[in-house]
Amino acid sequence: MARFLRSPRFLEIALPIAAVLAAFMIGGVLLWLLGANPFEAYWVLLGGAFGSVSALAATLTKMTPLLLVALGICISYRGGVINIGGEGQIIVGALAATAFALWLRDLPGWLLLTLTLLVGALTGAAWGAIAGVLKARLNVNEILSTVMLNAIALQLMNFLLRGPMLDPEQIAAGTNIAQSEALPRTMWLLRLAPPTLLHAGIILALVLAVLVYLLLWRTTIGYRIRTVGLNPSAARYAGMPVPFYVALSLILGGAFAGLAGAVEVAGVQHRMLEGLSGGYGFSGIVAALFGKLHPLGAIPAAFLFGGLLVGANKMQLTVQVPSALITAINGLVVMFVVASEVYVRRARRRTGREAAAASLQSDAAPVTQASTF
Amino acid sequence: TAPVAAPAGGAQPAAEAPAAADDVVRVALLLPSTINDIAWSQSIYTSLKELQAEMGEDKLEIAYSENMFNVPDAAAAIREYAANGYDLVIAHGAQYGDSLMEIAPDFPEVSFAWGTSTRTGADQGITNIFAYEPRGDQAGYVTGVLAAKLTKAKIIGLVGPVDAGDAKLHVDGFLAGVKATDPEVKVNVSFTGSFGDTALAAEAANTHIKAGADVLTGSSQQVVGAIGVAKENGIPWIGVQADQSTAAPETVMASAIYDWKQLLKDIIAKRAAGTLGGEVLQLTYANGGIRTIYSDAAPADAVEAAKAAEAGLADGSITIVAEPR
Amino acid sequence: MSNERRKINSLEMIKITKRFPGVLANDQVTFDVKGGEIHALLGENGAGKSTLMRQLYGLYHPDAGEIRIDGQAVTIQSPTDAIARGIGMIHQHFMLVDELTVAENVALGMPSSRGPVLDLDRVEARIQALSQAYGLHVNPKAPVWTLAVGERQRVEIIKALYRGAALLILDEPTAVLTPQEADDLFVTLKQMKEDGHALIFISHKLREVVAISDRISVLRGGRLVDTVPNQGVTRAMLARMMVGRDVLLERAHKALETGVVRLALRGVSALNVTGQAALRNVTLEVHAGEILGVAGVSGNGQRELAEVIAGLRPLAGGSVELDGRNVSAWPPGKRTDAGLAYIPEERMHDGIVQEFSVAQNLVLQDYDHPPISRGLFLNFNAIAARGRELVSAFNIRTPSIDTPTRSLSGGNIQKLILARELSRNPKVLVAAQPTRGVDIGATEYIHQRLLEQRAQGAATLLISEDLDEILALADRIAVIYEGRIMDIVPRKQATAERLGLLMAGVAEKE
Amino acid sequence: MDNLLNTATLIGIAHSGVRLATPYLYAAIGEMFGQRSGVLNLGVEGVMLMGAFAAYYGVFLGADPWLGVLAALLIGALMGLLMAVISVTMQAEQGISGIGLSLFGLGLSSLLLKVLVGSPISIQGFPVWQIPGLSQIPIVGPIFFDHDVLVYIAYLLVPISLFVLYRTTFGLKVRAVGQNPEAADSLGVRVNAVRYATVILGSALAGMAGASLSVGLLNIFQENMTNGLGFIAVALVYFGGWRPIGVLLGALLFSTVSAFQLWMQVLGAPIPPDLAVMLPYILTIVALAVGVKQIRQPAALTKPYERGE
Ligand SMILES: Nc1ncnc2c1ncn2[C@@H]1O[C@H](COP(=O)(O)OP(=O)(O)OP(=O)(O)O)[C@@H](O)[C@H]1O
Ligand SMILES: Nc1ncnc2c1ncn2[C@@H]1O[C@H](COP(=O)(O)OP(=O)(O)OP(=O)(O)O)[C@@H](O)[C@H]1O
Ligand SMILES: [Mg+2]
Ligand SMILES: [Mg+2]
Repeated sequence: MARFLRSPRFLEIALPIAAVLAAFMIGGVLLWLLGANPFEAYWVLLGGAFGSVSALAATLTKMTPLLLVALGICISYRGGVINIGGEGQIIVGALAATAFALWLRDLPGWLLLTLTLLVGALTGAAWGAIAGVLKARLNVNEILSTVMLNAIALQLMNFLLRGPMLDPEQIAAGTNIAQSEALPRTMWLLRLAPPTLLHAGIILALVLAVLVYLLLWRTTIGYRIRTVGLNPSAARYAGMPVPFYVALSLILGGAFAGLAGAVEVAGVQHRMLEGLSGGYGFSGIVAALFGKLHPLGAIPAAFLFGGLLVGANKMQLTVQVPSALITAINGLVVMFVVASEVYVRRARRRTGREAAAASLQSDAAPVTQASTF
Repeated sequence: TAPVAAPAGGAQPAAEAPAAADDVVRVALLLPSTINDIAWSQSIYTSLKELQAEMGEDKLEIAYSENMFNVPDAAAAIREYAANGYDLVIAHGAQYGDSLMEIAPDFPEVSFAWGTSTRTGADQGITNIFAYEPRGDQAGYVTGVLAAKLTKAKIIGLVGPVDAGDAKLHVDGFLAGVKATDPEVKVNVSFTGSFGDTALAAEAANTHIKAGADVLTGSSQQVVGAIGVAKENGIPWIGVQADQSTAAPETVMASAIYDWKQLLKDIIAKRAAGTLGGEVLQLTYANGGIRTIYSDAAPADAVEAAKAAEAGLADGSITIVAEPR
Repeated sequence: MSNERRKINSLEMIKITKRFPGVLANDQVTFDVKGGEIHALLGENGAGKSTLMRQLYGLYHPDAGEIRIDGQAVTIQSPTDAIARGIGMIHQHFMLVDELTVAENVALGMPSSRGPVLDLDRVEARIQALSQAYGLHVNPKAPVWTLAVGERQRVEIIKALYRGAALLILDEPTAVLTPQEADDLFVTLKQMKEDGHALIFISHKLREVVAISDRISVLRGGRLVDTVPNQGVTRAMLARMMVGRDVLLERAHKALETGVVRLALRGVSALNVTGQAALRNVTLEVHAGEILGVAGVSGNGQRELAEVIAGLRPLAGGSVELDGRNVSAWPPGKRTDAGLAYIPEERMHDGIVQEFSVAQNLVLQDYDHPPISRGLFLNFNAIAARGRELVSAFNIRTPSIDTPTRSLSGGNIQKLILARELSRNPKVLVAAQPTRGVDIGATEYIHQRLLEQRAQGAATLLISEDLDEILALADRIAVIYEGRIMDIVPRKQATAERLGLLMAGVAEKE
Repeated sequence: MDNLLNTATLIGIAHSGVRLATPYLYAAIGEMFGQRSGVLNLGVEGVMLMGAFAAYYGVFLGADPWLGVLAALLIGALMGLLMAVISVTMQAEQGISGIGLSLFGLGLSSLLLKVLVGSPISIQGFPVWQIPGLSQIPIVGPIFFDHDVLVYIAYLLVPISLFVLYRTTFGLKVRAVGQNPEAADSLGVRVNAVRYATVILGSALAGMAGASLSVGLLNIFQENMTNGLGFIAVALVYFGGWRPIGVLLGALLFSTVSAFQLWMQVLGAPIPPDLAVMLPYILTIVALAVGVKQIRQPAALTKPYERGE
């Protein structure tokens, strides 16, 4: 039993939960200081995230862009680049998707939808490619370029939504709210559980998670990406064009973020407007890392993190605490969860060594059957 | 103690059963920024609080969700409030319109309101949405008149967030007001590109001052930075939306504030009379939705001119024509 | 800062046991060293030599056993403790900060005469003094990354001496040195011994051990086999103690018929990373069934030579031909496909991906060819099959083919690379320092494989700074100096002296 | 538009640039120390906000601005301690723990503002102090010597950090630990202690960056008033190649271009304001891509250190 409690498999699940609880405890003190009942608040949070069909639907809706961004982050990180340009890539993806869908609004819905999502992904990819090429060709650090590109995308959005893409209705009404015209209904993503906002994008995201897994671990492209990420000089030695794969990692990361933007447009907002990126560019990184940078791990991670965000809103609404408190608690959760990982790693290293040693000593079967890596 | 399944009532009105006592009006607010942004969100929250003080805590219950810049989150909250027995759900931002149109039909007993817009959804057969629109151009016009009177250098600096929405309306009105008062006066306009870049707003104010401006104005929450700079340089500031004199009483000459109290009262009254929506309401000088608060330090002649403009806008003798920029 | 050297008359380690999870790295090892003595420590890769020494230096702590200095039991908590007790250590991998200058590396962690402010002038002066006293020539102002390997070694020794070390542990100090550099080091070591220093010397090179040590201890599988005085021991005896069986130290080298030219360099020049000329007009031919050894002092263009052939470094002039085809413009992958294999010098850095499993690393060159992949998709069964096959064919000691390669010993990692490269039956093999840091058992094995490959008709370019290795394996020996081929000597006519002169840049006069 | 090139305008731009660079300098130099020792702290933004609030609130309560600065330094150091525990001791992935710290600081500072102050109210921070004599020098005077005292200190920080980094035993340890922690460890340098020191120092400076806004440039605090400034500061460390002078040049470039675009707008240049706002970001990337010599990052950056026992 004690052995089980120290096993990485158990800790892997138990520790993040313990970390969340610890963060909640500190948050609870803050809640209490603000005159709210922490138990009630967290109960509401939990219920708001997972407690009913509509709660689950809201969580899944939020999970969709998180998962999409996280998939891109998985690829980027595996390729050895730190993509913090998700926000910008979401924005340009959504902008281009919107412009495209409005331009060809008379196409049949399914075709328009498909093309629109593609355009979103391609534009995100192009935005990622700027950072990618700058890094691959001119060795410009991607942290710097993606931070700057986020700001540039934001201003691009301001410019387009205020001028060229401004909703004619807004002009007519003289209100000039910075948002685009609504997309044709024919191309909206299917709503899965009306009246909730849950839409077919979640299915797309889940399918893509599996595809990204296959890409990274079952194809030669993925093998190259991971080799370049782990050891560029070995990759060069193995004949891989390292700069290309560095750029590709950022391009694919951008493609997924851009797709997330397009999916938000086609599934949720049905138009482009400010605030669409919703911080997913950053929370997607968190989700990806929660999921251990594994596309399949990103699924539960995005689900949990999405639930946390949804439940937190519900908590604000019900308990009437300032939104800032919830931001602070989220920050604590993120910090505590990553901090707790060290114990999982240590446990894994310990058992790994034990297993290695045991099998070396027995010497009976120097080679095992297992073949997954 | 174990977590309680059903949140206790008392201080937390939101979770109570839908069937509330008849004479209690329950209002929920959805705000894109915070209740202390000293601009857009604060202005309506303050008005609602004032109304509550007027009507009594037991007659008006308030709940709010702030920082709802993400529309789906706001939509979820709107639905939640409606389902929880709120009589009136106010979505204080134009971006929430589509969500509202979708949600409102599911809750025919509940009134919704949103701004800034003129769309009530009546054309789609929706009857329980009020649309409201503060005439930011009127606020801009009056402050423009005041600023034109105040400036000696004949240069005014305007620090805007982005050139869109309410902020754009304000700028258009401001320019018209200045031009009507003194065509010689030049208005330098700059935008920081966001609502929250306090540091850049401050530097914009500095730049305006360097470029010769001796009166400053601007809108959105970031202007606190600019107000600080105005104060430091002893240059008068003119505020809009909320009462910005709280930030620096000696610097802020006037604030053209949005007073939502009357509008809220109107909506509540209409609702009591059985009209759940379908009307467009405006905040104007005529209906007291916009008021200007003048500082004692403001020169009398300037205040007089501004007040004349107020009156003109109120009685319709002044109409604002926005010029292309 | 105490400049005086402490004195250590004797240091004893008694029944030291150190266990890593699942590994008994040291099992009741008893070992001692005296002032004015050089005590050599021998053993295969993984025998526990470094572990034993790291406990002496406070990097690890013994699970059981005792350390005594001059009869006094001590506990050594940390390197700081060890330094304070007069113990210095030169690690198997250099412990230098490349970006810092020599003086800064030496001053690191030492109190300064000016309190919190560095006093590098003073440090430099003392370095000069130490250099003079022990023949350790190095420029204190030079950044370490500009230094050659031998110089870095000297910096390590200066670092220890500067800290007043009375006992110096040298963990494989010669693994990366040329014979000349090693000889220089031995002069220094002997001088230190005369001065009363206690020295512990770890090496895989039996010749060196026999040449300079007073006593020799051998570890095997974490246990002490024996400690013997240097009188009358032979290399064969030591080898048997280490491995537990007889080891073939000299290999029969049959002359073979050589075939066509498989690899040719014609007038090749290339730049190094700093943009200076590293290869100047190099012309070489390697025939099928031949091993061409490239001898030279480290840093004379060997790395660039290997890299231009592998396609990892652009040519500044000339051409490279594989099997008669000019491949100068080909990327590395294409050359590999054309039958080139390359065992890189920096095996951990270039040769493998440490985080990958053994099986994954075994397909690092073949991953995009059938049967390892079909189209875009990797074939896992084929990868596993290849892994199992090579692990057993090349006797790679690993718990499983799924083990992260990082956790293998250096010798086994080298075997892995060898397995991957040789399994393709290359037409041309470039092997750079293939046995550096590898124990004699594994060295024997690698040599045997290289000769097998030669017998099968491969053209091999063997780049090595170990003259013994070159003399044992090569058919012809090219000597490289400052990027030029000084001469190419048939093995029959090659002597250590003749090669040594060429390596020093002295051209022969007829 | 034609007066964009007259002397007064150019002086104005330079003056604005010098002042705007202040928070970047504090934050980026602090961050540089952390990165030099191997710790990437992406939480600068949150630390700045907490520092800004602490200083603001101190002065709001009637304290001297200097006490406010002290409060900012302390709060910054405390946040740094938190970051160090998580990323050095617990070896958490540094990028993500930094994002967590950012969120935490953003939330907590806004919460404190709301609970303790309500709506923002301006305070009397540091006044502009024209340095007697120096500010009289033509051109140079109005550009460099017409600021509040926190601006001057920010620039003093550049030579000070040069000295600390290259001329002290502490700086030597920092450089060694960031490049080769194993080597430093083998010489008895306490790697994690050095990292704690730099992260705490760096965060204290980030706190001061916040103070330079709230009690220096702006005299007020507002929710999320840094608005991404902290992330720019991190980017500037990369731009500056982990060197004080490089960071200084990066901060000046970025802020001067910001100032330039503000002037363009004010003077009515026919460019959409949104596009003008992009300028500094674009130019920073371009400058790094074409002009600035690339320097390798500290080899151990983002890699936690643990002895191999
Ligand atoms: N930090 C560690 N954790 C776990 N196992 C270790 C560690 N260090 C060494 N070992 C194991 O202890 C054993 C002895 O290793 P050590 O490094 O002492 O060998 P060595 O004799 O120095 O070998 P080489 O000649 O290759 O340097 C090996 O099995 C090794 O894998
Ligand atoms: N610490 C340093 N400071 C400044 N420049 C350096 C430093 N280290 C290396 N360089 C520069 O970078 C060049 C490349 O160094 P190095 O050989 O370590 O590269 P590398 O990428 O590791 O290549 P390889 O894979 O061949 O080892 C050096 O020759 C030098 O010009
Ligand atoms: Mg060893
Ligand atoms: Mg190298």
